[in-house]
Formats: sequence, C-alpha cells, structure tokens
Amino acid sequence: MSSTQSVLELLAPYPPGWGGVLLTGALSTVTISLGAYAFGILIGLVGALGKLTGSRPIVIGLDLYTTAVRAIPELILIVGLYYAGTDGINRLLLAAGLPPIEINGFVAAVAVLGIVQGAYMTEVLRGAILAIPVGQIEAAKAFGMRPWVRFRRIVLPALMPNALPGLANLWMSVTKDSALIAVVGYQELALATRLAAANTKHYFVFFLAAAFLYLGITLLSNMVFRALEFRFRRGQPKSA
Amino acid sequence: MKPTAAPALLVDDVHKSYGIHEVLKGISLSAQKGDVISIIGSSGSGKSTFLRCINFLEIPDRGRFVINGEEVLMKARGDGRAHPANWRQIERLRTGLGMVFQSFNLWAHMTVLENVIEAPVHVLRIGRSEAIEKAESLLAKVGLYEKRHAFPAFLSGGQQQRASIARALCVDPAVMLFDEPTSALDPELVGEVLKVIRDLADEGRTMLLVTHEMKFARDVSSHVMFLHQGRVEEEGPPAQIFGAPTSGRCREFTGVLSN
Amino acid sequence: MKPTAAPALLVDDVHKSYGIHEVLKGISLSAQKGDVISIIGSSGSGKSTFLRCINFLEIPDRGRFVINGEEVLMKARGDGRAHPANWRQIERLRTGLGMVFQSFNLWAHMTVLENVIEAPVHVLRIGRSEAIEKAESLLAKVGLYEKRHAFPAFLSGGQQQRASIARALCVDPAVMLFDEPTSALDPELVGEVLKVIRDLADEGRTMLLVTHEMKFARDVSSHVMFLHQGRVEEEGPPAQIFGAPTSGRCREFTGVLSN
Amino acid sequence: DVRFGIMNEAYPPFFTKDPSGKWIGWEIELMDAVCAEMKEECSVVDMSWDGLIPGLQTKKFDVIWSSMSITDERKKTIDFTHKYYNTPSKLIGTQGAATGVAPDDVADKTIGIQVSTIQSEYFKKYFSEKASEKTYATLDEAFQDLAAGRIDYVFGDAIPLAEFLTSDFGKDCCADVGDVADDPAILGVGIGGGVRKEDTALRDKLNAAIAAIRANGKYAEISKKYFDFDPYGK
Amino acid sequence: MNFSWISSYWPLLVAGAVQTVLLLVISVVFGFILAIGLALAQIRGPRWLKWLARGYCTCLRGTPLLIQLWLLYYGVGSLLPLIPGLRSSFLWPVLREGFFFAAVSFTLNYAAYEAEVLRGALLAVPKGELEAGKSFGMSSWQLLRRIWLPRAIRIALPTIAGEIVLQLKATPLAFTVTVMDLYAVAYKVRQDTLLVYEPLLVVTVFYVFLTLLLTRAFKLVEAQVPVRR
Ligand SMILES: Nc1ncnc2c1ncn2[C@@H]1O[C@H](COP(=O)(O)OP(=O)(O)OP(=O)(O)O)[C@@H](O)[C@H]1O
Ligand SMILES: Nc1ncnc2c1ncn2[C@@H]1O[C@H](COP(=O)(O)OP(=O)(O)OP(=O)(O)O)[C@@H](O)[C@H]1O
Ligand SMILES: [Mg+2]
Ligand SMILES: [Mg+2]
Repeated sequence: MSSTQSVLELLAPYPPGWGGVLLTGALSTVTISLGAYAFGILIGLVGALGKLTGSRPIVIGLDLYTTAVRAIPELILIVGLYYAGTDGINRLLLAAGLPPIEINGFVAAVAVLGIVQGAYMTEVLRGAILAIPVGQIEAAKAFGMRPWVRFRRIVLPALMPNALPGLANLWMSVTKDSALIAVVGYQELALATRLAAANTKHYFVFFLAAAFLYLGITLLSNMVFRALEFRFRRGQPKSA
Repeated sequence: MKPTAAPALLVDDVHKSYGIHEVLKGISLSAQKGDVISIIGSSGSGKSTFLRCINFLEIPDRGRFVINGEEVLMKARGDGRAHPANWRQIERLRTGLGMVFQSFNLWAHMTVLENVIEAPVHVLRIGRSEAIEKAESLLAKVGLYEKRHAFPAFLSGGQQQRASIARALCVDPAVMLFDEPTSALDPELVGEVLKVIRDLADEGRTMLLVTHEMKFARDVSSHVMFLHQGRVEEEGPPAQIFGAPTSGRCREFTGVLSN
Repeated sequence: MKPTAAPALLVDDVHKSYGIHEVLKGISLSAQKGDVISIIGSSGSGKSTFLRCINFLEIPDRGRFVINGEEVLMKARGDGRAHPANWRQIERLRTGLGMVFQSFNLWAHMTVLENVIEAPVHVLRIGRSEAIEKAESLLAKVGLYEKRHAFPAFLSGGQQQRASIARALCVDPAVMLFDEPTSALDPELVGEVLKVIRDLADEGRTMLLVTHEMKFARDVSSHVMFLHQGRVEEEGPPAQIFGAPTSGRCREFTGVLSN
Repeated sequence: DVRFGIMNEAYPPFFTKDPSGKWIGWEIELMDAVCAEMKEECSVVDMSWDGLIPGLQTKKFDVIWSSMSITDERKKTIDFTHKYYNTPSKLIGTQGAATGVAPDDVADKTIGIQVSTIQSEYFKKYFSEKASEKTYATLDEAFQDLAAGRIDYVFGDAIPLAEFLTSDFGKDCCADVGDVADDPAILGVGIGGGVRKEDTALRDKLNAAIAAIRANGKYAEISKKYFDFDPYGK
Repeated sequence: MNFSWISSYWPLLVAGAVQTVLLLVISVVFGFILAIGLALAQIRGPRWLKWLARGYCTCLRGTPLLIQLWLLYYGVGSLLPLIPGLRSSFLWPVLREGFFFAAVSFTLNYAAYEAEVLRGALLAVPKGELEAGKSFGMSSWQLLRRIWLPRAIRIALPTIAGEIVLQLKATPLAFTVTVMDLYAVAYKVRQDTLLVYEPLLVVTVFYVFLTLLLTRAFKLVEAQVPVRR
C-alpha cells in the first residue's frame, strides 16, 4: 500500500479505505459489550442479594466467585472456557456416543466477559445496597411488600444513585476489555485498528481514529449515565 | 365487637436478645378489635423492639403471635431459637399491620404522595387513581396537602412524621403499630392525631401505641402497659396506671407528670 | 451578668426563602448571657430553619447576626441576597455554637464515644484522654455510659438523642441551639435534660430551644417566642405566653394545653 | 479438508487482511499452492496469538501457518513441518550509529528485540556480555523506540526491518547496519507449519507438498511477486 | 501440565512480580489522592474546574489505557530528549524508562475511574452528618478528613476494591513500553515453549494471592463499622 495516501483516503468507508473496517469493529465492540454488560448486571444483582441475604455456604461460594473470577486473567478464562471447555464437553459427548457440538465463539466470549463483569457488579451493587438507610427497607417490609416488589420498588431505585458511578466505570472498562474476543477470532475495534495500522504503517492516524471512536462511545454512554443519575438522585438534597 | 371472640392481636411471651443483651424478657399482650393499647416506659426499655417483633422486622427468639386471628407459624432452629416457618405468611399478615416508625423511614426517592400510594398500589393492588384520591384526602387530614409533591428531604420534622402517619393509614390496616407518632408534632397536631386515633378505634381498628406523652396515653388508650427493663412492670386501664399505680417504678415514672 | 452589655446573640430581621416559598419573613432575637429562649410554633412554621440560619447551615437571604459579641461579616451578591463574606469567620464562630439536631445526625461511622470526643479533639484540640474523660462523664449524666462503644445504628431513638445532646455539650459552647432535644425522651429523661439546661443557664450559657413541649418551655425558659408562618407572632416571658397571650393565634396554640 | 490457523494480526508482507476482509500475502499464496499440491480443500481460521495453540490442540484447525519459528523448546509441545522460509537476521540502528555487527561494535549499546524470537536466542549467545537487551512485544514498538532514541539498535528479521527502513517513518531516522554472522544452529532452522504431534500423516503430506512446489518452480513464482531474493534461505 | 520451565525462569518471574506490585501500588496510591481532588472538584469546584475535572474523567475513561500509555511514551516521551540538559540530568535514567511512563499513565487513568466512584460515594453521605460537622466549626478540610471522606470511602469500599483489582489486571499493558511485569514474563515463557496454560496459571496464582490479600484487608476495614440489617 502506498504510503502517500491522504488521511481521508485511509479512513474512507470502503476499501481500500479502512473506515468501514473500523466502524464495523466499533459496532461489534458495542454489541459484545452490551451483551456482556447485561449478563453481568443480572449476575451482579443475584450475586449481591445472595451475598447480603444468603446462607453461609452461598456467601462463601459467592466470595469465592468474586475473588477468583476477578483475579484470574480474562485471557485464561476465555481460553479455558472456549477451548478446554468445548474440548471437555465434546469428549464427554463422544464417550456417550453423541456428535460433537460447536460452541459459538461470540457466545462464549460474551458469557466469559459477562461472568467477569458480574463479579465486579456483585461488589458494586453490594456496596450500593449497604448504603441504603436500613429504615427504608424496613418500611417496605412493614407494608407487606413481597421480596420482589420490595426490590423493584424500593431497593433498586434507592441503590441506583450509589451504584451508578461504579456501573458506569464497568461499562467503560468492558468496552475496552471486549478486545479479548479476538482470542476466539472476532474482529472488534482494537484488532481492526491494529490491522489497519500495521497494513498502512500509519499508526498515529488509526490509533487516533480509534481513540475518537471509543471516546464517542463513551460520550454517548456518559449522557445516558448522567441522565440516569439525575433521575435517580431526584429527592436528594444537594450536598451543601 | 365481641369481647370474647378471637383477639385481633395476641402476643405471648416474646423474648428478644441482641447478643448477650436481653431486651425483651417475656412480654405478652392481647388486644380485641377497637382496643387502643399504649406502651410506655423509659428510653431503651424495649418498646420499639417489641413493636418491631410483632411485624417480624426483628425476629423474636421466642414467642407466640396471633395476628388478625391467624397464628404465625414458627419453627425451632438448631440454636433453640424460634423462627418464622413461612415468610409468605408473614408478608401476608404484614399487609394487615400498619406501622409508623419512630424515625419515619419515608422513602427518599419518592414524593410524599408517591410514598403514601406506594403500598396501596403495589401491595394491595388498588387502582392508582383511587389510591391517589384516598391519599390526598388523608394528606389533607394531616395538613400536608400542599406538600404532597415535595420529597421527604425537603420537609420539616413534623411534616415527615405526618407523611408517615398518612402512609400507614392509607393501607387501612386492621391493626396499627404507632412508634411515638407525635414526637415531632406541636400540641395542636397532637390533638389532631389523637382525634384520628379515636376515630380509627371507633371504626373497630386495633392500635398499639408507643408514646412518651403521658397525657396523650391517658386520653386515648383503653389499656396501658408500662415496660421496664424488658418486662411488663405494670398494666391496666389508664386510670389505674396514671392514677394509682401499684408498682413503685411505675409510680416513679408516671409520677414525674405531677411534679 | 451585665444585662446592658453586648448581647451574646443578636439576630436581626432574618429572611429565608426556598424557591418562591418564603419560610422566614423577618425574625429578630436578642439574647443575653444566661438567657434561655424557647421557640414554639406549629410544625412547618420555620423553627428549625431559623436555628439553622443562625449557624449558617442555611444561608439566610437577609439578616444581621452578632454571635458572642462578634458581628458576622456579610456581603451582598449579584442577586440582591446577602452572603457571608468570610467563611473562616463562620467556622470560628460555630465553635462557640453547639447544636442538637432534630434528627440527631450522629456520625454513623463512629461509636457514641467517638462521636462525642470528635469535635473537642479535632476542632478544639483538647487532648484525647482529657476529652474522653469529659465525654464519659457527660454520657453518664445522660445515662448512656454503658452504650458508649455502640454505633448509632444500634441505639434506640431516645439513646441517639441523648448521644447527640452529649456531643453538643462536650464542646462547652457559649451559645447552645437545641432543636427539639426531648422529642424522643421519656418524661423522666425530659426532667433530666431540663435540669441540665438549667445548670447550663446558671453557668452563664445562652440557649435557644425549639420545643413542642409547652410545659418544658414554661419551666425552663426566660423568654418565649411564638413563630407563626415565618413571623414572630408573639413573644415575652413564659408567664405571658402561657398565661395571657395577646395574639389570638398564640392563644389558640398554647390554649390547647388547657383542654 | 485441511484448516489453516493464521494469527489475526497483520504481518505484511507475509500475511495480512485487506480492508475488505480478505487474507492476502506471501504466506497465504504459499498456503494455496501447498493445498493445490496436496489436492485438498483448504480453509483459513484466524485467531489471536493466544488462541493458536489451544485452537490447534482442540482441533479448531489443523496447521498453524503463521510465520512461526521452529525451536527445540517448541518442539516439545507441537510438531513442525520442514521449514518453508528462512530469512536472515539483521541489525538496524539510528542514523549515525556505529556500523558493524560484531559484538564489539555494539558494546555498551541497547538493542531492542522482539520477545521470544530466535534473535533473542542469538543475542543471548553472542551479544549479551557486551550490550544490553530490551524486550518488545512487537517489532513496531521497537521501531518507535529506535526512532525516539531510547535504544540504539533493533535486531530482528530482515524483511520487516527492511520494510520499516523504506517507510516514511523509518526513512529519516534509521539505517541498515547489516546482517549478523550466521549461526546455523540458531538462525538456520527457519519457519515451519505447526501441527499436532499425533498428526504425522498430515505433517508428511505437507512436507512433501512444500518440497514439490519448491521443485516445480511454484515457490519461486510466488516469491518473485514479493521479494527480490529467495526467502527459502540456504 | 508441565512446569519444568520454572527452574530456568524463576529469576525473571520474581523480577516480574516485583514490577507488577510496584506498578499497582504506585498507581493506586497516587491515583487515589488525585481522585479525591477530581471528585471534589466535580462536586464543589467552581464551574470551570468542575468542567475541567469532568472532561478529564470522560477522556481518560473514554479512551483505551493502551492508547494513553502510547501517547505518553511515544508522544510526550520522545519530546523529552529535546529539553535541553535533561538527557544529562540525574532524572534521565528514570525518565528514559518505560516504567516511569507506565506508572504515570496508570496513575492518571486510575484516578479518573476512582474519581467517579468517589464522586458517587461523597454524594451518598447523608447531608445531616455533614451539617453536624459544620455546626461544630470544622473547617472544610477537617470536615473532609474526619467525616466526609471516611464515610464516603466506607460506602464505596466494595467498589474501590474492584477498581484496584481492575488496575492489577491492567498492569500487563506496561509490557508494550518494555516493562517486564509478571504477565510479560509469562508471555515470554508461552512464546518460548508454546505452553498455553502453565505460565498463565502461575500469573493467576499470584493475582489470586494479591486479590485475596486485598479483599481480606478491605473486609477488615468494612467490619470496623457494623451495619444493621
Ligand atoms: N431544604 C428545603 N427546601 C425546601 N423547603 C424546605 C426545606 N427545608 C424546609 N423547608 C420547608 O420550610 C418550612 C419550614 O421548615 P422547618 O424545618 O423550619 O419547620 P419547623 O418549624 O422546624 O417544623 P417542625 O416543628 O415540623 O420541625 C416547611 O414548610 C418545610 O417544608
Ligand atoms: N439492632 C440492635 N442491636 C443491638 N442493640 C439494639 C439494637 N436495637 C436496639 N438495641 C438496644 O435495645 C434496647 C431497646 O431498644 P428500643 O429501641 O426497643 O428502645 P425503646 O424502648 O424504643 O427506647 P426509645 O424510647 O429511646 O425509643 C436499647 O438499649 C438499644 O440500645
Ligand atoms: Mg423507640
Ligand atoms: Mg423542625
């Protein structure tokens, strides 16, 4: 590739420009992140409630989960689950005389990232729930609210302002951690950037372009998080 | 009212400890429909804990409970303490128990009106507009109609307390548990609340009332319990407790009034 | 005490609005050393707001303040409202103002004892062991010695209130601001607090006292102010306010007592 | 049907993806030729480096065909075909740096080397007593540091180094220092395809195909498009 | 499983572990201090400072740490030698190293994330408790040090622990600026031997150990103030 291409040509949305590749990469970054994040929130909520109200074995189990899953490098989790995991399953299936299955790499990556996110979320949400004045929850109990109603109507809105900054942080990190999915052969924004840069040797142009794409994603999500926070801080006096 | 019918509320021999500190050492109580029972006693004597045990916000170590004619199922656990056998049952029974907390415990993320209609709409499943209508009339009754769209953090102490009373009344509970419902109110409002409580009693509702205002207790209640160090030191009709208490401790406590 | 000396506390024409809602419409007050001034009035009439304006937890829109003989420097801002000119000065003056909050506001991350010694040790820079000694004697006085190592969340309402009284007393302020300091206390403890307040007055301390207990106000105060809708409706010695109020509204309010 | 595992990074001119997502490069064309020779249907599976070995071992594909150097250490884990290319190793330096590739020429200098390459092995044997080594994850980073003057030389595979020297970026700052003295034990082994240890049949078939295209001129034909020398080495 | 390589790699592993811990401790300690300032600026600062702090947090959380590191190392770092005299000054040996740039950019990045957490926690402290502090004449600094921060940090403890672990997991990026941290050593081993799991397992064990240490410490702090549930 000629090294005298202009920046515009380099970033053109159609080949030989790399703009399209970057945008597609950004799209898969967002998709993967959304999937993992949603899965993570689900795990986090269950995990936090389990840690706060569960019996001892449940609490110990969840402690193990949050400590281990956060500490283990994502790479080993994803490689372990996707390769060793499918291999193990297929061996079992083979032994049982069944045909092997193919686990979709995308699903595996989203699952792994979600499980990791879930461990962080568990702790963020646990802290947020602990920060709710206990009287608010007692009042809900006293009115005969069932656990689910109590959770939906009182606990969730009350924990949100405390949890949102942590949750926003996790979203910011998952958009970047999703680069890991390259391990199972998916091309998201980071990998697309490296490809474009190495092919054209215009490192600066492409890394800057990627930074702006990431920043764009962040600015957009920031707006969402700020709006949510504004909504959930309704009723709180300004900290004088 | 049939005085010999199943009691609206029966509590038998409640015990409760926090760690080694035994707060309730066997308290019993029986209330018929329409009874107003005042619970008095010095600070820290376990009044709030007793109320909180009745709707199982604190799990009593021991005791038998019959709420609105239905016995709470308990089971013993390994450590010898009792435990509710069925939380579903408790949740159901709680809808028949209204509670006004000592510290109000209004939900901070809702306006006053939202606070009041929350339980009717989401627990009793009354229609929203109906609930709002009822809530607004209750709020008007406690003089809080203008503040119905304010958030609790922007209310004065007395306003918060009135909101919390309105919230408890809005579910029409058969038994009401009031934990010092007039502590932040001025004498005029105390009079209003007294009137409300009397009206409720006339409607046949049962009320437990923790209070430090002896005059209030004397005026409103059909029965008074004096708690002292986790035990019922003396109980009886107000005339006895405030007129001629037999226990020395009770005489001392209520006697302060006549200073 | 020199009655004609500079007043310990002088407040002149305080105004305060929240949005369009004018809560204080020009309130003035002057207190000499040793005065106990009770502020009564219905719920929502602006009593707490007035106290909070005095130590600038709310910034008044207008007003002149002299605290312990020192005038608070104010400056006008663009929007016509006044503003303290020097926050340092306010911080310094606040050390001479003890406050007991209506909602206690104990620090949740400290034990009772830590709560009480916090300001003496870290603001007044008294030695720690000295502060502990003093705190313990104060806690004993309010009957909370046994609970000194408990965290606020594990206390009963009255215990929290007593802790907050002890906390305010421990800094030996020249002027004390009490916002319903006996709302959660039983009659015996009310008597104790009354005694404490009298002792403090005898020591020459000045006290502002918001209360709903008329009897308490009558017994303890040298002067009573009746607030109504953000204005001083009537003021005078307790005998006048509770005996022969001139304002109709005040008669109505205090008159409830004689029902 | 043989599946080839290729690292999903760009390593031009050997392999890279073009903007339309197609794999191109010398190594890709060579792969096609080998396949034609074997009369097999071939497909490409791309993976990040971290996925290559597990992917091979769990049969997501059958051959690693991704410029992987053959070393004894690696042979303990997987098996290799015979080499299919081997380029010389060279040293480049900042402009004005001493020329000469003998250990004495680089005394007291810092040399940037990509992690875990044959060059780093070579360094250990010949240079480590005189010069100091700085380890890089990729050569691109080493180039950057060379240009910034943080290191004095980069030691690596001749082809990417030459490519760097012709780029806008490398042209002005740096210059060729020369190919290092040969050591067949380290530098002579070359690059091969990685296969599972038990897959000896496939390995032999690949070896035969490599030899065949080498013999029938196909190899030279492909190489001519990319290089002005024979990448097969000695 | 094959761990025979450990015998020849252990000096590298130890050196790598030291680098990892150093990077973590430096970035967390300095980042936290910076985060307090950033969080306060967002809550209390004058308008311009508020926006500055908010913009900082958005940009640093919004772009990949890797890119920040490279901008600093290859961008700013390559300009440093142009400062006259710096090359010969005593600072140069430090400023030349990738470690310095990694530590700086990790600190800046960690501060941005932590500031967000602290901002939320500071806002979650009940207003009345702050007012109590003020009413005793505490200066802003005393209020912050004695009431506001301790209370906020307690509220945010579980999240803070998570952020530190996240930071630990970010340290391998330092390898791209030639810092041989533990993960980089493992990477080298993997490249040398093509063993996939074993080197990573060693890293994992070390990470788990660090994380356990951290969660233990945080649990102790958390237990200092019992909560009523
Ligand atoms: N932060 C606020 N924002 C808006 N309105 C407020 C705020 N704080 C208080 N108010 C309103 O100001 C009025 C006076 O409140 P204040 O707390 O001074 O009453 P109070 O006299 O102390 O009443 P109580 O006896 O019930 O404590 C009330 O109507 C209240 O709703
Ligand atoms: N969660 C708890 N853990 C430990 N001790 C507690 C807890 N809650 C209350 N206590 C203690 O139990 C005793 C009784 O408390 P309770 O709240 O029932 O008192 P009370 O009679 O309502 O007093 P008040 O009139 O002051 O509200 C007190 O000594 C209190 O410190
Ligand atoms: Mg109580
Ligand atoms: Mg008030």
